[in-house]
Amino acid sequence: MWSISMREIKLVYFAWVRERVGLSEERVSVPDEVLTVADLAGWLQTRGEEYAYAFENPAIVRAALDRKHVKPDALIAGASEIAFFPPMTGG
Amino acid sequence: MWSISMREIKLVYFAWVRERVGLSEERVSVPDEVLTVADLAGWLQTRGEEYAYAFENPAIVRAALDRKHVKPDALIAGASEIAFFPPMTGG
Amino acid sequence: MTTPRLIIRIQPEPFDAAAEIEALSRMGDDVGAVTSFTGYCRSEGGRLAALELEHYPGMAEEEIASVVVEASTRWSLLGATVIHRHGKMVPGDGIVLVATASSHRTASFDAAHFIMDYLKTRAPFWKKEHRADGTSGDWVEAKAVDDALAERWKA
Amino acid sequence: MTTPRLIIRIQPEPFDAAAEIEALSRMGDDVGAVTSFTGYCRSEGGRLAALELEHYPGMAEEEIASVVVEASTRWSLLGATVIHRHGKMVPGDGIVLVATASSHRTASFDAAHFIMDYLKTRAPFWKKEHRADGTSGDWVEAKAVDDALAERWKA
Repeated sequence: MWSISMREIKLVYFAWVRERVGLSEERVSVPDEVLTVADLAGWLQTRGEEYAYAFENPAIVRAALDRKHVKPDALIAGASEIAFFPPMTGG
Repeated sequence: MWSISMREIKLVYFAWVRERVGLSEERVSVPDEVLTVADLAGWLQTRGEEYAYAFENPAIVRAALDRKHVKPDALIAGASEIAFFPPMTGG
Repeated sequence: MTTPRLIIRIQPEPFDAAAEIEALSRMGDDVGAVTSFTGYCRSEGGRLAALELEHYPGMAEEEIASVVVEASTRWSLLGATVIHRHGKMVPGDGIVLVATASSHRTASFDAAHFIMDYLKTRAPFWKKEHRADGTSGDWVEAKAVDDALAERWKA
Repeated sequence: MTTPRLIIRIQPEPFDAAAEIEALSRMGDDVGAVTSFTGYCRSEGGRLAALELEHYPGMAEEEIASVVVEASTRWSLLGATVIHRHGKMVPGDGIVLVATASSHRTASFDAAHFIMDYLKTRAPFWKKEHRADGTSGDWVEAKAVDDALAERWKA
């Protein structure tokens, strides 16, 4: 047996990621082995069909750590707010 | 002896070409052997010191035939109005 | 280089593009050029009744500020104003305004174009369509061409 | 392609840039982008009291029209307005306005920039300086960089 250490992180969702997840924000406890943004998206996919749908094509979901754009391989350690959203269509 | 055939042409001048020539427009009789814009500028240079001054550096004086930009080698035959002016500085 | 006057606003209210452009042009006797770009909500031939713009508060301001500051380091600007609306807009409504002032024309043209191209791909805004037939439409899809247009400025 | 609405005016009177931009944006629900450029008379740090613009009547209109028509064949425009003043202008006065409307942003940006770059080197206007100390100044010299900027569009 081994114990899983967890951290609590604030997640925010926008546009169709928000609609599919069904939440605009939540606080989640993330296992320690979730190191990167890609790990986090993969772990979220396992949390239910809403998440599986929102992250079905993780390559097109963008992320921001503490309001800065990041790539999937960015480490999430130390971030207090992680956002997931589709490619931007402003302007 | 040979006779010189002449044509009458309207010339218009702008900006410092106008100031140097001392006229904004004139009608001149141009000898037949004046074929191109460059010939015309060269012939004008011989018409007095105002003209010599205006055309002292013919490479920088621009020309238009009937209100269309032309190069120095453009033939003047058929033109009813020929303009000389410095490079443009509008906008 | 004098520090340019930078104005960045994210707001639900309509903006007065004319007044913003006028304010930039009145910044002093060294303003020789003002370029402005306004993006409007379109009906797409009558297909759309409205667009709804969602944004990420805080990050939207920060990303636009960083794009504007980068523009002001690349070009000699006297001022720049960027206003981006969120919420529901109908065809004809202004969505975004980018206006730049400089002494010479190239700086204001290039800076305004750069800001718009970068804003398109970096500012966290998303458009949802509301169809003219009353049904809720799709989220507008991002265009690959917009990424390519932003990449151009890295050359 | 619909025929764009083209407005070209050469006039001694001041123009209302805001009203012209507004008119372009009100051309219909397919206007998604309006880019405007306004060039102003500058004091050059207090050195100049005024600029006097001389032009070649007739040719000025024709050259600007030909530049605008060329722009409308290269980009999909819904409308374009070009106003160029002549006569005496003081610092802060608008000298030239170029505004373009299109469905998508790149067309209006590029067309406005192209029109300005071409207008600079092709439209028969000449600026004479009036110095702040009351003396008559020089004719403004054309810049080689302006030719280079116009050449760029041939690529």
